[in-house]
Amino acid sequence: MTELSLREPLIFELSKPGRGAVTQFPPNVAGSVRVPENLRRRSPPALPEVSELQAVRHFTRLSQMNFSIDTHFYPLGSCTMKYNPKACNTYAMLPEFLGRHPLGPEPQGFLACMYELQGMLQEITGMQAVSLTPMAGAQGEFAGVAMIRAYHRARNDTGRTEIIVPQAAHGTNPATATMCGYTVREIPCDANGDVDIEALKLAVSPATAGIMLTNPSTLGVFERKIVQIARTVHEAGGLLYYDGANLNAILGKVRPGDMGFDVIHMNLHKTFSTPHGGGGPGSGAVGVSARLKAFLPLPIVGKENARYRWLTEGDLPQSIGRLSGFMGNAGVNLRAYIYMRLLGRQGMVRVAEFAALNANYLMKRLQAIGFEAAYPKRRASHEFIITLKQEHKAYHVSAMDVAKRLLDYGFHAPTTYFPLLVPECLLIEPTETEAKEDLDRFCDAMASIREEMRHDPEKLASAPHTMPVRRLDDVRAAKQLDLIWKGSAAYQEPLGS
Amino acid sequence: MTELSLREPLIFELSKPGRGAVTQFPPNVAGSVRVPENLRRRSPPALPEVSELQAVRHFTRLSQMNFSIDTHFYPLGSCTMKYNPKACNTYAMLPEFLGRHPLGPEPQGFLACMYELQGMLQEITGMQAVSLTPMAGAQGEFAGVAMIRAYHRARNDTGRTEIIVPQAAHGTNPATATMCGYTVREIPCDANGDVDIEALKLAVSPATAGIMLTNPSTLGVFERKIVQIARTVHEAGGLLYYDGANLNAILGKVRPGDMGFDVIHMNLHKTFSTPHGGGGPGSGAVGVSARLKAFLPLPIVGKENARYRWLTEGDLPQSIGRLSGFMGNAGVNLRAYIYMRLLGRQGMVRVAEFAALNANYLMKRLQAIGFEAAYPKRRASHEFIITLKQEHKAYHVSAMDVAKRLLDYGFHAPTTYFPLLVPECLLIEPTETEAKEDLDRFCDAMASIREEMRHDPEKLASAPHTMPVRRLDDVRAAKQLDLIWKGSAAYQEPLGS
Amino acid sequence: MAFIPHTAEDIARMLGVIGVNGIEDLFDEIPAELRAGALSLPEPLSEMEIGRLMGERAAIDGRPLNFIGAGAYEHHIPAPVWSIATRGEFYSAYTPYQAEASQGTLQLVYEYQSMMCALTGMEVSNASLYDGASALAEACLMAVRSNRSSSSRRILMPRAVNPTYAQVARAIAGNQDISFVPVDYDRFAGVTLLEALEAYSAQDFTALIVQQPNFFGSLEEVDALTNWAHENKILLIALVNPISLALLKPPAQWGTEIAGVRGADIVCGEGQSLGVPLASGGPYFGFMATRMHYVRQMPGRIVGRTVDTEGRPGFSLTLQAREQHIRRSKATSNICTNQGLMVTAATIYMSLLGPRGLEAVAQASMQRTGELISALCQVAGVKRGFTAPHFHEAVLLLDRPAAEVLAALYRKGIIGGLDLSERYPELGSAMLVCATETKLSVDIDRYRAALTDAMSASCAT
Amino acid sequence: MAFIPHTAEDIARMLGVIGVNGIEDLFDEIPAELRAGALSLPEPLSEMEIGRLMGERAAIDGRPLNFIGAGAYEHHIPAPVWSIATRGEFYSAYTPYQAEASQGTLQLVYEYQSMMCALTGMEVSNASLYDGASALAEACLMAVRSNRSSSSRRILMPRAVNPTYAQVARAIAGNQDISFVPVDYDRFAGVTLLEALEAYSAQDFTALIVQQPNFFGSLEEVDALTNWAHENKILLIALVNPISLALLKPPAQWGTEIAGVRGADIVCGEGQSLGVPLASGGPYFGFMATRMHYVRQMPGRIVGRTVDTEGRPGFSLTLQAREQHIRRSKATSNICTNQGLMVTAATIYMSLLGPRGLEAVAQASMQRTGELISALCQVAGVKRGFTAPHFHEAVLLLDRPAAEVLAALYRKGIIGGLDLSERYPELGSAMLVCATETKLSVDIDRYRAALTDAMSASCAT
Ligand SMILES: Cc1ncc(COP(=O)(O)O)c(C=O)c1O
Ligand SMILES: Cc1ncc(COP(=O)(O)O)c(C=O)c1O
Repeated sequence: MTELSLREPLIFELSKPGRGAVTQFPPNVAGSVRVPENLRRRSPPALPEVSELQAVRHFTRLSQMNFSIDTHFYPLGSCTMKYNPKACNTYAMLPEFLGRHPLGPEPQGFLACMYELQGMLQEITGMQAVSLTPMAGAQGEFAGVAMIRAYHRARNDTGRTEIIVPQAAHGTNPATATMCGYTVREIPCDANGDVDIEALKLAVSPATAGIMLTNPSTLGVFERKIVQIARTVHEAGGLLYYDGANLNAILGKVRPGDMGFDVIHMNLHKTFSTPHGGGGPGSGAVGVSARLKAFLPLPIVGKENARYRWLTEGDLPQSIGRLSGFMGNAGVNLRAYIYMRLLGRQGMVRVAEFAALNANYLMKRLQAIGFEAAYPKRRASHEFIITLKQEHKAYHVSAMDVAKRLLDYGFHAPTTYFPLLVPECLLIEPTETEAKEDLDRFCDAMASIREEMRHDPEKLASAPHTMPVRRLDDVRAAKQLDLIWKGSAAYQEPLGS
Repeated sequence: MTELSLREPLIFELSKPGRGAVTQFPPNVAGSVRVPENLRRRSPPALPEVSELQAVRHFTRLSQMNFSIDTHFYPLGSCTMKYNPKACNTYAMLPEFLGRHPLGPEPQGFLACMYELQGMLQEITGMQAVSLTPMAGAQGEFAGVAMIRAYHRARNDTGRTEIIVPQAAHGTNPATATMCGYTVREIPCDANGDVDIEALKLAVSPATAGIMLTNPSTLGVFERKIVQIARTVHEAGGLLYYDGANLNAILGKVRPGDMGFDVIHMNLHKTFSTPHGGGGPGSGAVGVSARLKAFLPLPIVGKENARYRWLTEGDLPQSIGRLSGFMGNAGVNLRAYIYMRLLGRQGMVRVAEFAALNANYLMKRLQAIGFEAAYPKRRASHEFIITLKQEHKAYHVSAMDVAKRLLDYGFHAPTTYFPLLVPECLLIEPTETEAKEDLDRFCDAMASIREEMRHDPEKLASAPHTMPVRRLDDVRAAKQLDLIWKGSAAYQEPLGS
Repeated sequence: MAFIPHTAEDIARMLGVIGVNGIEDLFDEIPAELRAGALSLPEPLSEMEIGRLMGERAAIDGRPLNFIGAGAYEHHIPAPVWSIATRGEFYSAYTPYQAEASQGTLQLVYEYQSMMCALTGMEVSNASLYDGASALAEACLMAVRSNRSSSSRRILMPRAVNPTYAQVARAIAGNQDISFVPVDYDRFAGVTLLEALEAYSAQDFTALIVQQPNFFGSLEEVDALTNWAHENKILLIALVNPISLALLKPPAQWGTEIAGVRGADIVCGEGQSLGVPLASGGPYFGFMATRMHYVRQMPGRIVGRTVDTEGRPGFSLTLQAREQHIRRSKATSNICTNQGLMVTAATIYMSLLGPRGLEAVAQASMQRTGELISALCQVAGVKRGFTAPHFHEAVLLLDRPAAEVLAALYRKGIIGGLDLSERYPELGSAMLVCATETKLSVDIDRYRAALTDAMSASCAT
Repeated sequence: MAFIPHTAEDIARMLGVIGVNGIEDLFDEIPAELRAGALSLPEPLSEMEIGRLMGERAAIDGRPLNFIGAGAYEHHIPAPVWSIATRGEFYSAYTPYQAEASQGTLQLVYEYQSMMCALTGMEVSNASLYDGASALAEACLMAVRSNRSSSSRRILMPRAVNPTYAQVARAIAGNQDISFVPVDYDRFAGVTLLEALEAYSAQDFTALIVQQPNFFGSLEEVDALTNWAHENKILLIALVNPISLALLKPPAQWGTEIAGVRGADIVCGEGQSLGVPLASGGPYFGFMATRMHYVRQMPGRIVGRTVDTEGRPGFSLTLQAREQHIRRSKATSNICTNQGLMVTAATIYMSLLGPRGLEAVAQASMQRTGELISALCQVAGVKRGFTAPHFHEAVLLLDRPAAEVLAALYRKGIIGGLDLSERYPELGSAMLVCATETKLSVDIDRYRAALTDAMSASCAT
């Protein structure tokens, strides 16, 4: 037996046959309905059998092993890890909202919120209509590109088989284009982070279905030639898709609709601060210009004679269809609605202002410490990139080493190795809800790590030192696959194959 | 800047003038009601000014520095740190319950719960009536002793000025007797933990108002001569007070009323598992035999014509009065009610059975490891005492050292140095909700610490090693009083004195 | 078995280690004749069933619109407060006896103490008492211990102090032969006038209690009352509402310096307003603060900042020699378990509101009450009870029996106020009404409309 | 400023460091002509106001008694589930990219994967997809990637599969030229008969989808269907309800061994039943499990157990080379954010219920539905739609228009079932009804009484 360590056994290791959180079991029901013999399960599934206290303790302890916004500064670029107001969760979890079956008669209270949310998102993006159906950013992208496809098809413009994507794009962009049956055509960016217009001009053709962009781009800078890009693509007959992951940077300052985009998805879990939940859920609402309105995914909330109702196939016969079993991540949308109402007109603009202030301040301070900004001549948007290629050469430390070492200092690491085209990069997004003091403390940590690079590089290479585990062997994880608990009966019982 | 440490600044250190969690501020109200100049506050109170995220992060991080039932085995003797079912909190916090003003028309739903709770507590204790008013065990004791006093007074039996208390009693017992205007007379226990009957016989007199006892006693053993004690005290004209802190040990096995007690307080936060909340709130419901019924503290819930109502002064003119501004810790009582309904008839008896099983098992195992039980010939009740007087002599380690070292192994320490009459003692109460594996792990830790005593006693003397702080200087804390944040304006502004 | 993790095999093994045949054997020291028979208790419910039952009970009580204050106030409670306070690490821990494993609670209490001192202006605060009423009782006991120049054990208790608090003080302190002498209030102004005290000048009293705002919601002339007390070597116990302190002069600054002393000697009150829900009356928490001079007379736990063996700052319970577990029959109080979780909530609440937010809450509450009073006084047969300025409640006089009017309002889902007729028969038909920042103009309009109906209806009866 | 911590002084200093005069300057790279004017959005609300607004909206919707299932089921959710899942450390963290600082989420997902494999009998599970419908669409795409012996891109989609799921599969997979061929159900039994498939034998299909229990709540003869698929070199996609798996044969054991393979190849479904509230339709989560053989074709995140540099076990995301952030246009799916928090809830739910609890839930739900069907079929004009045994829902045929009957029930606070007339016009007036363990006999009685009224009333109309 050794001292306290944060290691927690697997829940299966706490299990014993016959144990159980029995107050959670339903009371016995009289009656004798039985499953036919040939369809019955023969042996019980190897789920854990634990007491309620064991389960509560186990998962509470597990939770403590996570970094999170509620406990740590979390400047994960491209992810907008800002404060998730508790009110959003509290009021979205009112029993009437939680208890409502999605297929029951249309709940006017809930639909009122959704209808207003659609309207607010329209206003903010400058688009003509919004569907709240997509369940995360990537599904919003899917909806967007599927609408582009439906649009061209509806016009019998069937030769358009390519989607243009800048090199720096988020992985979901090319993956989405493929899912929609398109071929991806990558174009480069120039040294200042703008799209290489000449390359774009060469890339567009009658095969161009559209382009997927975000602005500010994933390089953390505002795409200055956006009007020209829009013109180029539109003239080629393509449509413009806006990846809304970076909307936080421009809320109230410039609207994708006004920049010429035809379709946009928003990451409500980023810009509108619904929680990231350890990986999800998100919500990827899509907004469209007038020409794509008819293709929006279903359902959408409409209002008629002071009653709200779901618009369905009958209302939008050209719709790209349904993307979820019901109506998307309703509860996430509810949280976004509450957040937006809390911010209101004034608060919404401040988001971009202070996100930009924090990012530019942090960039300047890190530069002063000696770090190299990837685009030093540019304003940072809500995020910016540091490249450690010098340090990599000089001290053989990697961006990953710095990321891991930051954990020891009590900071979640920035995004590493994305965008791929900047070597040894850290994409840093402080968000508007962090205080100057926290940015300063982060700078102190970075300065200290910089010292360590010179004097104690091993400290970085072997970081982290203070987490429940040391650096993990990812190669082994992928080579010697251990994906489920081996003691499980399901695993032991020979499978059919 | 150093690596991550669990140190968290004071909330005041996060404050900056002008910052604030403004969504929490009420909207402005038109109108001009003003406080007269001479009654106005001149400078704002030095409360912290922080953002909502700062507050959330600060208190979330602080919470992580606590051991608790939800995270650790917490065998704190005399405190019954068992699992607090989440359901109790969830359902006690329904908005209708939370929103109800205590002085509004009598809420029939809530009162139904309280009425039934009174009844269940009566049944379990074998008493004739119950008041839920006292707000913790000590206030329940106060109510009990005040009733004893009122009883004697009502009979014009005014010479009774003493309350008998066994040496081993909890501190609240003598303190309560004093608060009720009594003199305390202590009596010793014998070598087996029973009250010294001869001493009791010598102690009783016409001055005896009553005796305060718990059974099982704070020595962790059942007082076998309880019938004789009851007779002795009753014959002397005194009444018997039962300290219900140890009720967990005997639920459904033996009832205080049947043992001859006249009055009992219960610690609902112990036996009925309402949370301890980092120090409270509790609830100290009192039960009485028929002769004390008229003196119960107010209010009590009555039922008339299928309506529940508060019984007040008009109903119980001899009552000792009111002990709280409203009706005691209503929400705690609600949690106890839910807990009791979840357990029901069968569950209630099992509490005592498994509390006893766990305690006796743990005692035997620790004895096998080499620890000395204070009462080796006795059954443990729900708790038991280990004395380290041998180890203290042999290795110069104290009970406190072992307690602190246990923290390093991930266990909250047992109660130390109580009861005072057993030297270097640990009072260990595992409770019924802990699994055998956890008891075994605790034994492993104790065995390991035992090894350390021999081979590395310094490790114990300097424990804990893995907590956010090392051992704290309590002497300095009491000598150089630092009780509030010194930067506070209130502190800097010269006070009147 | 509900909440019991033991399997049949566990039980068998454990019994084996103990060396008994069955669990019953563990109870063999209990005399057979005492053994209980089967308990008559309801069958166990599953969580699903209790959830449904509680939902039904809650639905019976509903959510009326409430205008009672009288010691418990309905303020907005920020969502973070209880989502953090109910975290297991706060909710299911106990008194921080093991300081090193309880730094979270300890630091929080230290912050709480600092905040209460900031609000009251006092030098030290304890970690809570049960509630406002019992805190007043403890303050009386503490005053008796502290005032060395008095031996009377007599305390002046104005009638404008919450009458339930007066009852509680009597029930608790009365057992130690402390007596309370009532001081009348001015029928016109609704405050305790100096004139009413003059009669007691030069008598031996231990303490004078001043509630600000008083039970009627009126603002007392605290300077004059404090000075009078100190001139007569009487300790001043201030009973205050913490929200009001964002606007009102802190008790430490009441009066002028007399014989080297200024302001209240002991400050206490009900902390519920600070983020704790109404919840049918509890759990709330009492607070208490005093001068450093009296710290060893103060009941309740106190947290101090100190250092660990490596010199790092840390927190622990201190001055425990005042407490029952050390001092036993000579302790300052018998209190052990306090209201820790409520203090947790209050500390989070005060951190979120800060000085500006708290002032805005106080200001808005005062204004809403002003609006309410104006609105209701437009109803025929309703008028203000007193002339003194009020904070967030006030007395209204009705020309119909208050009980009838309130019953009519309740039928419309409104809890209109507290009927004062029993406690203050001299006022005739009177009720105490309150509005906080949670009452919007629509609510006040709704109340006024309902009251208009109720006043004419009860007229008809 | 809501959620913005900057003081005026902070702003000034930060602008100084940046070297600009004002915040506006930070946006000077945006072409002036693009700059947005003032937004037309509502004024900000305080938390108190939004709380009140949401309370009012929620009250409009009320709490009707619900008897719809159809893909989303009302089960009891243990109180610990969401009190733990909403802890900030779970709620406000993101995808565990930094494994060492995310062991809590990672270990939990590993446990989740193990539990889903225990339920389905499969070898590997991912960490969730968006919902059941999109999981089915992903399963179709995965089948096309996995079935090397088929080049048809044609998938057999029985009409007894949830029709919305079929729509979603078409909307998503359709873009990749995958087509779906419907397979009719037996009008009498309400299941997909082998006879309906025989027509397709020896044709090239990629996969056959089997939903168990099917959309009508009926139990399919899964062994025969699975064997038929495998005999025809068609992959079997099982669409299952996780609660039902506590009672029903796991998909890995469907059918017999054919050419070395037995059971479903891909298992997917909606996870909502496992502790996730109905909540107007989401967020829920989709699950997917498969054979180890196909693991590299599976979309979504996967957590693996590995060791750290000191050899201690730990968890991290693995096989990321399948995912969009590495493989980009060649990824198995575009999914990035998944439904992590729902998986957290489900893992806690499954831990609390365990094998026995989950079986009890399944059994009770099945029995309550049996009770419901018997009760409702006693009402004149109501009869059972199909003869096959059902799990926890079933089709009822009415001799009045279902829409009218359901509207009448709703006026009494009952959501009586799902009107099937649009989706399955051939059934006439039909509705799908469901009961779970949360529906007690009193509820069923209430429904029957209301239905009796509704059936006679709509008769009168
Ligand atoms: C730039 C960008 N686009 C798209 C996405 C995809 O959004 P989601 O993860 O919600 O699917 C992300 C999310 O990380 C992103 O950062
Ligand atoms: C034996 C005993 N009696 C009385 C009490 C006092 O109860 P409370 O802390 O609720 O006031 C305790 C609590 O620790 C106790 O253990």
